[in-house]
Amino acid sequence: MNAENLLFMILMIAFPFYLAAFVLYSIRIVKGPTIFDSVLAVDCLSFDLAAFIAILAIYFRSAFLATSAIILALWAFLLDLYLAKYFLKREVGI
Amino acid sequence: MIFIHLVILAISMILGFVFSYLAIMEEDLLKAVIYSAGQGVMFSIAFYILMAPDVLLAYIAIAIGIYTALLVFVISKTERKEVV
Amino acid sequence: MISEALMYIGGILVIIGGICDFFGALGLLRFPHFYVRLHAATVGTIGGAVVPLIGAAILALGCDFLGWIRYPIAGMSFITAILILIVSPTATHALAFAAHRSKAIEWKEKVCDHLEGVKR
Amino acid sequence: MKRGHIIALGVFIALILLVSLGITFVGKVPMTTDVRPLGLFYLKNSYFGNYAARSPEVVTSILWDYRGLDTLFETGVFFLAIISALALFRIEKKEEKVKEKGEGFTFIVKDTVRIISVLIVAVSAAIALHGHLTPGGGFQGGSALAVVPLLIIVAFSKYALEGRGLTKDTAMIVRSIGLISIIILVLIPLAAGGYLMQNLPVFPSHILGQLTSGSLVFYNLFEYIAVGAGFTAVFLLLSIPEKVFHKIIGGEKE
Amino acid sequence: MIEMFLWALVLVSLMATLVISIYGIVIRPSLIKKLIALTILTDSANLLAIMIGYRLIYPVIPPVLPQRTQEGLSKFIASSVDPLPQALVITAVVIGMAVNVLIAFAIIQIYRICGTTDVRKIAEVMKDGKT
Repeated sequence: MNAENLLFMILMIAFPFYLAAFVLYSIRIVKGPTIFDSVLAVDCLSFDLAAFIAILAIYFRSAFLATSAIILALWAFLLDLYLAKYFLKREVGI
Repeated sequence: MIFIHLVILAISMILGFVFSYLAIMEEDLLKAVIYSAGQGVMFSIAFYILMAPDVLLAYIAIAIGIYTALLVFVISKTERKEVV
Repeated sequence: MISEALMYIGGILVIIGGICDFFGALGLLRFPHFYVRLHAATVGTIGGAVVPLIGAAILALGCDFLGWIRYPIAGMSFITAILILIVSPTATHALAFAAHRSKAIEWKEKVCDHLEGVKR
Repeated sequence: MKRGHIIALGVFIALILLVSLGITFVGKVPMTTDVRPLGLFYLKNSYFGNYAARSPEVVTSILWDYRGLDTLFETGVFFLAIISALALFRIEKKEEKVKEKGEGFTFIVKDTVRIISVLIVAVSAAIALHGHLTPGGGFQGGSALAVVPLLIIVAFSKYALEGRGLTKDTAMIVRSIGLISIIILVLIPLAAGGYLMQNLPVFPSHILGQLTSGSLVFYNLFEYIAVGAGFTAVFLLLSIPEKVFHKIIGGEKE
Repeated sequence: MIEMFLWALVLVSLMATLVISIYGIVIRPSLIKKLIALTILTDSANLLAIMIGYRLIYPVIPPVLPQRTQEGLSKFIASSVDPLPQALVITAVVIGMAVNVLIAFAIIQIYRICGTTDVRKIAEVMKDGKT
């Protein structure tokens, strides 16, 4: 078995798990009885998407696409902090 | 081989439609903001598959970072519920 | 030889990450309330994002047919893994702190509130 | 989430599936496999050729060379929007100096933000300054830089940022410096005998052996500064607590 | 055939997103909800513009030249997507954000004057001349 077929096989085993996990996280975002559940699910979705982007960059064979992962991992953090601060103080700037 | 691209694209677009429907129909505005962030995540997968890394870098920072922060500011200064 | 071994190790890590991701999502969907769901979220982020990112770095290093672009992909993946390792616990901490203080989660108190008198 | 929403969503998704099935079997979907001639011209001429911008990044070379005037006026629209937003929130009286520091968040979040904000500045500078080689550029880097003051506002407080000297006026001054530098860069080729926003023969394509693609790197740098400072000014103004505004506007009680 | 079905599914769901966001802008009463719907409309319009430039071939790469040689150039032209819509969309994203900031400031100012963000109540307050 040559290397490209091995890579293709590994990725074909891994992709359905990731896509199913995205759908399940989306169901939790939609269902979430409180806002905190939804935010937690958005958080997990973004971090896992960062991992998925890095793996897809190997599949697409393009180095320029891998930069987005680092940005996505940094930015999902901001949403959590803002919602938490809103619930803590009701006024974000203090 | 293009099949895999199209499957990921179709899943992300349908989930994006679900999130945007809920963001527009939800009465609690804070939940609507979170659904809007979810829609931003889904559309960013679509931008990634459509091979637009330049747009993706701007879109992630705007739609997930700055935009939700702006809406939380606005909601904390005005009101949270929408009366239909 | 070395590159093949790197590919096997990276592939196994990526598949383990996918499985962790799936079960973390399942736990997030099935657990009863928010404080229990935080555990599933840990499985989903640390097991489902950090492990496959390190696996992707090793896998990219092993792929000889990619040419020079395997080094930037590996570096980006590794930096992202370290970053998620720092950021994700902080985010869940902030959410749990805010949920506890604002008393937004309804659940039956089993023992007592140890954080009652703790100053910030 | 109510029951009605679930039923409506199911109906909508079923409708989408049916319509796309119908389109597949009855009609025809445009599935392009080639590039349009204009796009092909940009792809061919971005790095090689007589009309080249000497940049391997085609999008940035379109953005600041081939369609530079377009982007220049878009930047003008951006600054008009920011200026009118600031004018809506204009405060006549001086905002009284607040001595209190503001509590902020817990110390775990504070420490993480201390590490992460340095990292974000580095990442955004890398995105903006490598905009002519890899994906990225002034707009992307600037909108990434604007997240740093947002993180500091939420983890510490607005007063921690203003105590260090980054007030609204400072951000406005930095933004104006970026804008004026862009205008000077637009006008330099006129003095050298070219036309407006000319790129290559006027600016050198290599500086110290590094590929800088003429004026693209300078445009990216100043756009980065300007966009980041503009968003910072807006969010500093937005994070003033509402109580202060009620005191200033005239004691309306609500 | 199945590829055409998936591509049609993508396009139709994008159109459905456009329609539902126009519904949100026109019908929903709250101003903040109108702002959220406006961003969804902007995003889906941008995505449609990007989709016009996409090519349905397998080795498809972003419009960044990988190797700076002549062979690299011919390989690049054979498999790169159209760069022109992307260049137009980048400015549209950032400008749309700036305009949204302006709208948000206007909403806060309207709330300070009228005490509500509901469009019908704002009309009543304006008619009574309480301000």
